[in-house]
Amino acid sequence: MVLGARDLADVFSAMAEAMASARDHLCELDGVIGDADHGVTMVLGFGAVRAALAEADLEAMSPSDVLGAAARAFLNAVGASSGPLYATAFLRAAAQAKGKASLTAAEVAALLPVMGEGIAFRGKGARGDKTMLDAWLPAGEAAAAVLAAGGSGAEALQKAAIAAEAGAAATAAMTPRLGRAARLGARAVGHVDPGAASAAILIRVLADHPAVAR
Amino acid sequence: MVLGARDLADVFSAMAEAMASARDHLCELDGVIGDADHGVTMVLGFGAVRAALAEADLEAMSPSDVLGAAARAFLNAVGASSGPLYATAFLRAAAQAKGKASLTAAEVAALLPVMGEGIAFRGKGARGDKTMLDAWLPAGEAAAAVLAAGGSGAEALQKAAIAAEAGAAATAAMTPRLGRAARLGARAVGHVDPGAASAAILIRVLADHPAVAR
Amino acid sequence: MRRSWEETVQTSKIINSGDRVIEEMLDGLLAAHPRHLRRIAPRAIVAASGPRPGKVGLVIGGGSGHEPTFVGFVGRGLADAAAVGNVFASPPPDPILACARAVSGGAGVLFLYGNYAGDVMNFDMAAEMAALEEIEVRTVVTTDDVASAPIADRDKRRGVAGNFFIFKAAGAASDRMLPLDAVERIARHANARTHTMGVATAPCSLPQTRRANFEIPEGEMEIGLGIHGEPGIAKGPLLSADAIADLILDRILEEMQPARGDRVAVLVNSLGSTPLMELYILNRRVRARLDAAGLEVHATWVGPYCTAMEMGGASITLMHLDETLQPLIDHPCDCAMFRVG
Amino acid sequence: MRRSWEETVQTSKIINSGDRVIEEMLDGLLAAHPRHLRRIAPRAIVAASGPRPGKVGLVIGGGSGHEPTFVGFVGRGLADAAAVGNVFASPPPDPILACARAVSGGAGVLFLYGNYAGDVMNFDMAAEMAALEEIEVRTVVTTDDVASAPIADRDKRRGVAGNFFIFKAAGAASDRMLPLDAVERIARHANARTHTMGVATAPCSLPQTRRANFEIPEGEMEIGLGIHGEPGIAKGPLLSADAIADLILDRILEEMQPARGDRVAVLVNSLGSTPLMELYILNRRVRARLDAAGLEVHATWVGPYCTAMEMGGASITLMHLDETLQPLIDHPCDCAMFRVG
Ligand SMILES: Nc1ncnc2c1ncn2[C@@H]1O[C@H](COP(=O)(O)OP(=O)(O)O)[C@@H](O)[C@H]1O
Ligand SMILES: Nc1ncnc2c1ncn2[C@@H]1O[C@H](COP(=O)(O)OP(=O)(O)O)[C@@H](O)[C@H]1O
Ligand SMILES: [Mg+2]
Ligand SMILES: [Mg+2]
Ligand SMILES: [Mg+2]
Ligand SMILES: [Mg+2]
Repeated sequence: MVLGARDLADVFSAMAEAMASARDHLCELDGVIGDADHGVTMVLGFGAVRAALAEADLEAMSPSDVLGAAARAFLNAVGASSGPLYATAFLRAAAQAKGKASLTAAEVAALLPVMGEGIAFRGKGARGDKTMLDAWLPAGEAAAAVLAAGGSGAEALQKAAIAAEAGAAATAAMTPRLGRAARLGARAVGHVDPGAASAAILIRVLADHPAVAR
Repeated sequence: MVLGARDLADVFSAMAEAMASARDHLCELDGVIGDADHGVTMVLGFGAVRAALAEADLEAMSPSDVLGAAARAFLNAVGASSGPLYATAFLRAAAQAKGKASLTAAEVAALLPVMGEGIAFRGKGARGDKTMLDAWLPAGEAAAAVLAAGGSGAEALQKAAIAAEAGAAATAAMTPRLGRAARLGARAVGHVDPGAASAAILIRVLADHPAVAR
Repeated sequence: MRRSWEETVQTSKIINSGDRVIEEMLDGLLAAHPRHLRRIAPRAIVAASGPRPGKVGLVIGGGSGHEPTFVGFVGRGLADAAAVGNVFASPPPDPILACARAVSGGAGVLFLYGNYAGDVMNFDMAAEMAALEEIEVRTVVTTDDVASAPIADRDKRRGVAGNFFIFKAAGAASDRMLPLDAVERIARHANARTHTMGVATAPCSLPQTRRANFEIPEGEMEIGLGIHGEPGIAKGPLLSADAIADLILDRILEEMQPARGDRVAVLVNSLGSTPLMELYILNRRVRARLDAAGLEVHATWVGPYCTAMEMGGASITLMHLDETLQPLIDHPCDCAMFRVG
Repeated sequence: MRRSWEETVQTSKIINSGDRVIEEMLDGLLAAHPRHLRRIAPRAIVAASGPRPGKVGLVIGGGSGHEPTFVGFVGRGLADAAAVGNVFASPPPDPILACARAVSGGAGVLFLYGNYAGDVMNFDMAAEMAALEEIEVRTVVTTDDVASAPIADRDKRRGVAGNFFIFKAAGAASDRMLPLDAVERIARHANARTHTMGVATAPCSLPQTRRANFEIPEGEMEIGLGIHGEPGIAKGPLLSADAIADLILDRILEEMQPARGDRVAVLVNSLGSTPLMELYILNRRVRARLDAAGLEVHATWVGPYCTAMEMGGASITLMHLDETLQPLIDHPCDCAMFRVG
């Protein structure tokens, strides 16, 4: 029921696979309101994380080390908007996990609000801007609520995934205020934000991963 | 039964209309084995001839003058391959018609071999090269044969039109030796030469024109 | 109705692998222009003329796919370095930092790039890292695209083909050894006086997906699009060249509010596949309109200066010249893909 | 299966009327480049630097749609004048003659243009007319396209992007005040040592019809095409950039038979819509192949130098340099769309 460095690396690897499967779908979403590259960027980023972790000496690493390595690999592979946003999220998670040899599912769930805050800090965004924050922030709140009510880590993550999915779906109705889509204004209404869609997939991968669900 | 300057101008005007109707078809043919512009070029050329003759004082002009004016207008409007070829054909016809105030249908039919020779001279071509000569040369021969056998001018022109149409159709089987299509070699086989196709249309317009058929 | 990607054909690109296009492009770039360019890191290109002590270093950069922007504008008299991102994606902080280090001549470094969320975040992170190394960095983002936000939100606008003039002015200022304050001020001033708007007639596609990133139905165009194959602000029927020039100039001149006798520099830019013939046809009308407005056209550039790979369409940029900007636009520069003087 | 035109969509062009594109393009061209170009007749463009007494006049020209070829190569150190035809159609004799008159400085005039039936007929008629006016005219036709006929029929080949190098060499020779004999000889020599081959990935369309002039099915390309949207010599599967470079270089090097240590100049040319990114990826392989063959790359140009409007595809040209040609390629020139030195 606890996650070590290797488990975290497995989660990242599963995320890389999920992004590869969703690549064209995410690009298509981005094509409607952005520049059609979001799937490519996410594949590149998580692919780089997987590659970096495959080369790393996981035995000698803490979960925090893995998150830090992921941040650097992601950032340098992609740049773009997602690079700094996810790198900041991973770095904030790494800071929170600092000093722990492994994480419980509850501790993993507690990373979600921190990651969302990191994204909001880096991108100066908020809920309702029609960005990935509309998946990350509800996910973080849902996880925190379950944990505060004494629920399990696994349950917190499941609720987070559901909240992220609902949040992503809700972006369709929003008028964008940040990122490329902001210039489209009302023309973007009716379309799901690609960054929110990919965030919901990532959180779902985490919640359903055997390492936390078992 | 005789053609004056105005009748010849009417024939050119009818040719311009025929080229306008055939424009896209000729471009399509040229698209297969050349650069897709033959219809545009012919419309431009005959349009310029029509415009020049519309401005000219036809009362003061001989058939030869009309043919000379057509040559200059055509050449300067189009350049291309067709420009020098048709300009030379019209100039040769003008030379043959020199000194006559009007032309009989037989005299008009007798221009065809001369025009074909002009085209062959200018383009250094021959029958079987898969060019407009494969319409013009058979047309000229057919007209000459009818006239030599004592047939009427109208009949000579009808036979010429039929020979031009057959000649144009026969270019499909030929391997090109001149013009842009020559570089395609065997790839051009199976496709009618656009210049031969337009030539057959022009000769048909002439043969069926009320000024010679009446 | 938008068709899904499965129903569309893949575009034809002359590449080896969608994942290697940037590295391979840079290999070919360096092979072609050894007298102009040097590569100091996988994604960092600097001018072969090198940094000069006491000169402000000018670092530009952004996503790839806009060539000759940005790498083509690195050279003596213009930018000192360009950081190179993936297609339509900001470079990460590392190559930006490598550029800053390489061009720092002790007089500070100016980061100058188009206003996109990704670029701002990555360049800002690089600026923070440079500060730790005692390199003074200032930042100016370009916001010349009048279609991308109302004038009241000028600083939310994106930077597009007008980069060309803004980079040129800042590069000339730094080549004249002006101090960092002045180069920064000039870059802001150049940006404030540069206005661009464009239309698109055909989409582009990413090398990795090779799918058209939007559809433009026959007889329509996108109005006010960016340089990443983003859809425009609006769709409309495909207008004539003159009507397109009018549409754009009406908007630009209304904002620019020039006085009769003022001078402008003109850029008629291809987004990629729109050929020179069409650009010159646009320029004909641009010139007639500027003449009618009593403006003097000081210089005109026509061609593919800021592209979105093979996207079809064009943009028109006017820089409203003054005594500061005109000599900077005329100042000589010698880049791999652009020269003046 | 070829679809008929009725079944295909019309292409989007930024024009006013298909029938006015040439005049309007030239209006916009002259408005953009007053320091470089002058128009002496509706379809005749001469260098603003004017003819020089005793200098051989160099007249180039051909159909439009290849911009920057031909008008972009008029200027000091390169061509003195260009006669402008309709799209993909030779100019008629009149503008060619007007050019010959305008650039004649008493030392004779060289007509230099690509080998197409139409151009040969029109330029020959103009040469005959010029002779009547006591202007001595020599003619050299370019035949650099190795794909268009076997080597035994070299003089049947067409002239394509290699014009760039051949015009450059002849223009430099005339700028150095060499006599007509020498300029003619150098043009022939330059042509003999220049080899080009291209592939197409997308068709183009005429402004008057706006119909794609051929179809390239998904995943295929045309090999050995010309610069008029003519179909190629063969069709084949769309290859990788490296395989395309190899296909072309194998053919060119086999003909060129260079010795190790020989020098070449390289042109990687876009036919229109193929962006710089893809050209540089091609150049990467070109360079690797030339390095492997022990050849020294003296200079490389990459970009849209000889186009077929918006056609997709690229060509590669090698000029096999020698002591005569190398200084001529390096010789300065200053044209509206091209500069050296
Ligand atoms: N300032 C921001 N804060 C949070 N998310 C943002 C911000 N800007 C953009 N995004 C997210 O990034 C996504 C686009 O990412 P991507 O396509 O990879 O980058 P780019 O916009 O550089 O092409 C958007 O869908 C949005 O969710
Ligand atoms: N040397 C020649 N002699 C006779 N006809 C020729 C010659 N060269 C080309 N043609 C004719 O010209 C036609 C093409 O004309 P057009 O498309 O108007 O000119 P271009 O080839 O300059 O595009 C060909 O179909 C062929 O019939
Ligand atoms: Mg994107
Ligand atoms: Mg043709
Ligand atoms: Mg992007
Ligand atoms: Mg033609």
